[in-house]
Amino acid sequence: MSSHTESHAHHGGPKIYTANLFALLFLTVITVAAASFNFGSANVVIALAIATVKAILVALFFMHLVWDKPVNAIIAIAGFLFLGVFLMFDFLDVTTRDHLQPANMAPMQNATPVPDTMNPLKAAPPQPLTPPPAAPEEHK
Amino acid sequence: MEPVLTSGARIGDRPRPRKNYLNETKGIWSWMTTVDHKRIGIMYLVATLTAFLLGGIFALLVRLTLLTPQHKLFGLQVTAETYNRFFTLHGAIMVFLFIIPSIPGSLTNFVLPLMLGAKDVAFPRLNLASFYLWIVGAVMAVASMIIGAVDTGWTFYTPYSTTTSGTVTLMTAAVFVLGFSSIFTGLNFIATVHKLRAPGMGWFDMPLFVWGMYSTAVIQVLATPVLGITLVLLMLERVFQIGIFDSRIGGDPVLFQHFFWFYSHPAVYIMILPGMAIISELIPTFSRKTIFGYRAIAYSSVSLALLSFIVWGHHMFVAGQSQLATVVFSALTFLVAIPSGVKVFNWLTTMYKGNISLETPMLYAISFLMLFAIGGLTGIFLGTLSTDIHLTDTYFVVAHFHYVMMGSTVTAFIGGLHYWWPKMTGRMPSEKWGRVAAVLWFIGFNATFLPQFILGSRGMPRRYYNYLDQFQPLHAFSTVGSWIIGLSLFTTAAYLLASLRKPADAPDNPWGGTTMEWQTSSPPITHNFEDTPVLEHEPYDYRPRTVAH
Amino acid sequence: MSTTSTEVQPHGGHGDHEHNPYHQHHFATMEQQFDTSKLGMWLFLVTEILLFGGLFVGFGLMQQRYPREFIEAHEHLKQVISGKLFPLYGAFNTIVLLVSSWTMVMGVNAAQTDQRKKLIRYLVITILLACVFLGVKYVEYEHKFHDGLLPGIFYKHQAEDIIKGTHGYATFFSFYFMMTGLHGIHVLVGIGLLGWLVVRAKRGDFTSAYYTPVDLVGLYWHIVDMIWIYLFPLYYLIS
Amino acid sequence: MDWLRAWMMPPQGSAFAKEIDFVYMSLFWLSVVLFLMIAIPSVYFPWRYRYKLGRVTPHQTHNTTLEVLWSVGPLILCIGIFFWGLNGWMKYAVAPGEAMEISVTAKQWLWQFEYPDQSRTINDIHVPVNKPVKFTMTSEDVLHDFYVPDMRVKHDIIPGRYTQIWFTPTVLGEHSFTCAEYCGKDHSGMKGKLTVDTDADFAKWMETGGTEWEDYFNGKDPKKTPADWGKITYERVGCNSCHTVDGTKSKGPSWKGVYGSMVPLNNGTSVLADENYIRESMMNPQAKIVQGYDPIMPTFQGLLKPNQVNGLVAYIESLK
Repeated sequence: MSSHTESHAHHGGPKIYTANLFALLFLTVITVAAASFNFGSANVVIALAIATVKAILVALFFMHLVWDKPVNAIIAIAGFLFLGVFLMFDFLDVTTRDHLQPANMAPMQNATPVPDTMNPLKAAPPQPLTPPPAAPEEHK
Repeated sequence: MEPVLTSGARIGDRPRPRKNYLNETKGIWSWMTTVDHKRIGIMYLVATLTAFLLGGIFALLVRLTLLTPQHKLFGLQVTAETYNRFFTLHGAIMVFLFIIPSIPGSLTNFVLPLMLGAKDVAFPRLNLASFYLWIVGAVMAVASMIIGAVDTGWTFYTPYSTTTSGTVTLMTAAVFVLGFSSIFTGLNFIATVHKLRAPGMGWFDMPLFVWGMYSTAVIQVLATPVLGITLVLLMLERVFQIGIFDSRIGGDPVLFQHFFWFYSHPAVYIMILPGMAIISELIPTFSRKTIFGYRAIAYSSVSLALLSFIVWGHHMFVAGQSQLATVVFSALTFLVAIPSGVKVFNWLTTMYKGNISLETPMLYAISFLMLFAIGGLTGIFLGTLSTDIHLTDTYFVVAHFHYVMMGSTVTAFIGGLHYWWPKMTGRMPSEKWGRVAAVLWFIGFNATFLPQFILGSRGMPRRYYNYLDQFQPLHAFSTVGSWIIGLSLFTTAAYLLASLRKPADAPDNPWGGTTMEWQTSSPPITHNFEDTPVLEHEPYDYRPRTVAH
Repeated sequence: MSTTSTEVQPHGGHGDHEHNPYHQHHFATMEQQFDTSKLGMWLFLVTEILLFGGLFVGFGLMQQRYPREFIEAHEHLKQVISGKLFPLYGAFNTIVLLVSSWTMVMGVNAAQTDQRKKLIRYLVITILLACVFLGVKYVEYEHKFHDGLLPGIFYKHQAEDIIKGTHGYATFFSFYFMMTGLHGIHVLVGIGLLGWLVVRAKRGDFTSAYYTPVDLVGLYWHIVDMIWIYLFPLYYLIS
Repeated sequence: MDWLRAWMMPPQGSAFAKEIDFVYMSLFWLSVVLFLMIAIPSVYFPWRYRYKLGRVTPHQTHNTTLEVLWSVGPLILCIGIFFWGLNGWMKYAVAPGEAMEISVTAKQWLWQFEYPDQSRTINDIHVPVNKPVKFTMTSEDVLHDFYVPDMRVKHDIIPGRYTQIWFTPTVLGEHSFTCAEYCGKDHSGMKGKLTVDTDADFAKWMETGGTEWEDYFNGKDPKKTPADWGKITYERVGCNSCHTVDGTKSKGPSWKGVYGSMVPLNNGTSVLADENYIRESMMNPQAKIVQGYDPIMPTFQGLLKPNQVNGLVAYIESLK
């Protein structure tokens, strides 16, 4: 099968690795600094974007992907891609669910949790936990 | 029978070497420490078929319980709890211990390196480790049955699975271990296919079986880790109440279904793709004609593997996911129909103007075509949103997935087993009994599961211990069918085992196959080939010059 | 998990080959063997990514469910637990792991260029950095144990949460311990693997012709680092 | 071919059922055709091209036109079916605003229903014919699934959330409903009956809780007493979720032997449990709290019809 004439010789080298380390450390400083400012909901995006840049740097240079056979990079990308698929469809569901609130449901009898107006999921805590009625005969 | 049986052109017969992988070394220890993919394949075969027997016994018990509304089993009353354990164990054993590992672990392990002209799989010791992981998982699963019971269904839906008593934690731990066994098998095959093809064999010179198993392996590697983490979360939820799946402690039960089906839908393709892979070998061999649309079949295997990752939500149309998600998943689900259809039409066209002999493996291949057609077409009913509302969670679903997993995959598995049996053991299995068993299988299978479509569409929910009296005739019919299946499998086991008592009589290439595994002796020598084989022609080349070889 | 088996598998015994004692019979060349091992390792790393990925997705979805509580839990951590120092623990550990990644890759480079002493030195430094990482982790965990901010049934503040209606706290800490815990286990496994490399390096197993285990453990160690690169902002920065 | 549909599907209890059945039967016939397209060649070819020694097979490797045809053909078909299914689904997914809302609480292993007037029933629903009705459902323990085969609707019931289904019943009479999501030991026993009434019958049922009451009070069934009616009310409005009748302590005091006794209150005094005290406990439960219990009982003012109160008092009296 495919006989590789080129030796799997060492690419990269200490200089590149050291430069990469400093780039990573620099990005770490930036991400800590950025976190102390309030960009609202963009905070998450910024932090994760910087993290992704760092991850790519690690993969490309420390893990040699930039010099490696492409198949390894394809495998790595596939891993993240399918993780992305998993994440995307889960969020598609969770963020588009409608939160029903029955009009005629009696306020859950003295349910313990205090209603939380901020969270529709908990606005109607389903915790009446009445003990099951003394089981009607037909269910014995 | 005779003329058909000996009809295959025997390519490359040569004097049988005295040493082969079976008798090279002796003793139980030489088997337990072997790194030979062929021996590991045989061990997997024995192990997964044992699991099949166990799961089959539970299946028969389930059917027998449902024979009458009184639920008597040999005069004993079966309680609802016992029934729930029966179907849980049937499902868990069949899915995790049999269908997922069987074809990859046994047949593929044996055949795939031979087909590629390789001396072994890429990581022989990892291969053995994967087998032992299977054993550990199986022991844990059986232990969970003996010391307690599991009644959650094989799907382990929360919050029932996090709150019910029984040995659910041990069973999930077992499945976790089995998952890693599956991952390592898949990883091994991918590396083997990438790196160990014979000199001159390009990607499109590989047999289609290899394409199918490669696609399967991709799913095993990409999807199974998510099952692993899901089961870890489930165990932690059960033991420590971490609050992710159980709504009483702040979790979301539907989330578990997303996690579970992200693995378990692709897992359906871990089950069916190997079946399709086998059929892609059987049909050209017994039609003595080159496969029609090689590339289309290869691509459809890969695209099925990829599509399998984006349709899992169709298990949850009425489970409380958002309506938008439901619609999106339904639309994506229909895409699966296309590669499946392409395969079926290509197989049929391969048979067109062929030179077809109906030896046992071909009978199974034809059964596969029809049973898979039914399984696939009923999938349309379930993918269609409006009819799915009525049909989901009923016997219709049960019948549908049995047609796909059992009617298709197990049919292909038995066909493949019969096909490669001479290569594995050096013995020809009985053709007469093989045909009897194949016909019984087809009849029994349809008798068991066709009535279940009607039960389902008439509103009989699945996993039901009780049923309305009006359903009794169909249930009884189905139960009788299950006995025919049992009879068929018993026949198969008997004639295969009986063939082992004969002296070695199998030629190197009994069926006239053109792929590389038929170029070595039956059974092969330990290192597979006397000389490293070189690819001489594309697979499935039945032009006369090849035959005259 | 079976991390060790993956990279150990392809290399070992079979000392009967004329070229290299580590050459296995079913590979035509050492090149092919090396490439195959590396491919296998990458496949294994992908399973690691998806294994952790499941937890990341779970965390994301739970944050979606309890946005307020998750942010409050972050704040809670920062203020009550360990004063202003807390986020700095995470930053410090990030730096420790990044530097250890660098020493690891330098070690691989040393192996490739037949510098045995250098290789051993870099491996030992990597182990030490990993131990520092776990030490800092221990201090952090200690604080949380003390404050009863533990996963699941060990969480000590259920009563308050019920009054305040904040179920999400317990979930947050469950995820914190699961994710950092699983990562910590990987660091421990990594220390074991690095120790094994040191032993073999001392024995003189690794040359420029055969250094596959060093390379593969290196890949493993970088993926451990990479996971932390995501854990750090998720738990210590976002608020 | 209607007999075939009638054999394969349950009776059609709603307009929605008719639509679903039409889609189902269409898909069925489509499948039959497609199945024959596969089955006939797979039987015919082995016969037509059966093995002959020396027959040379053609070397057909592919045919692009054919292959594109049988990829694109099914694709178009599938797109069509998807939109057809989507069409039916939209109707199922969105309940009309004017629908009567019945709350469903599922638990292992029974169904509890609550009507807009807050009267409750267990495993038994009555709905008026030709009026849309929607069910807003939640579970107290594990997953369940409300499945009414005759109406062709089903949806999972999830603890901690509300889900909804709706339908417009068009056929008078009894229909069954079941649990379709596996929920443990008595999953298969978690059934009930849905009765579709005429408007008049439904109004009467809502007013009185059914015809039983009339039977008791009009002497049609002289063996029944008001206490029997009280017992039915006790179960139907859910008194049994807090009060036992066998002396065991639950969230509230047991009713056994209460009538006519002196009840100790949490303010140190005690009170004679007579008819007035019992009525007051139903309508203004916080007025007098029995020693050792929390003040958790909601008021039933306006929820209990006079005959139900009478029945309950008679029932408690009978538990001396």
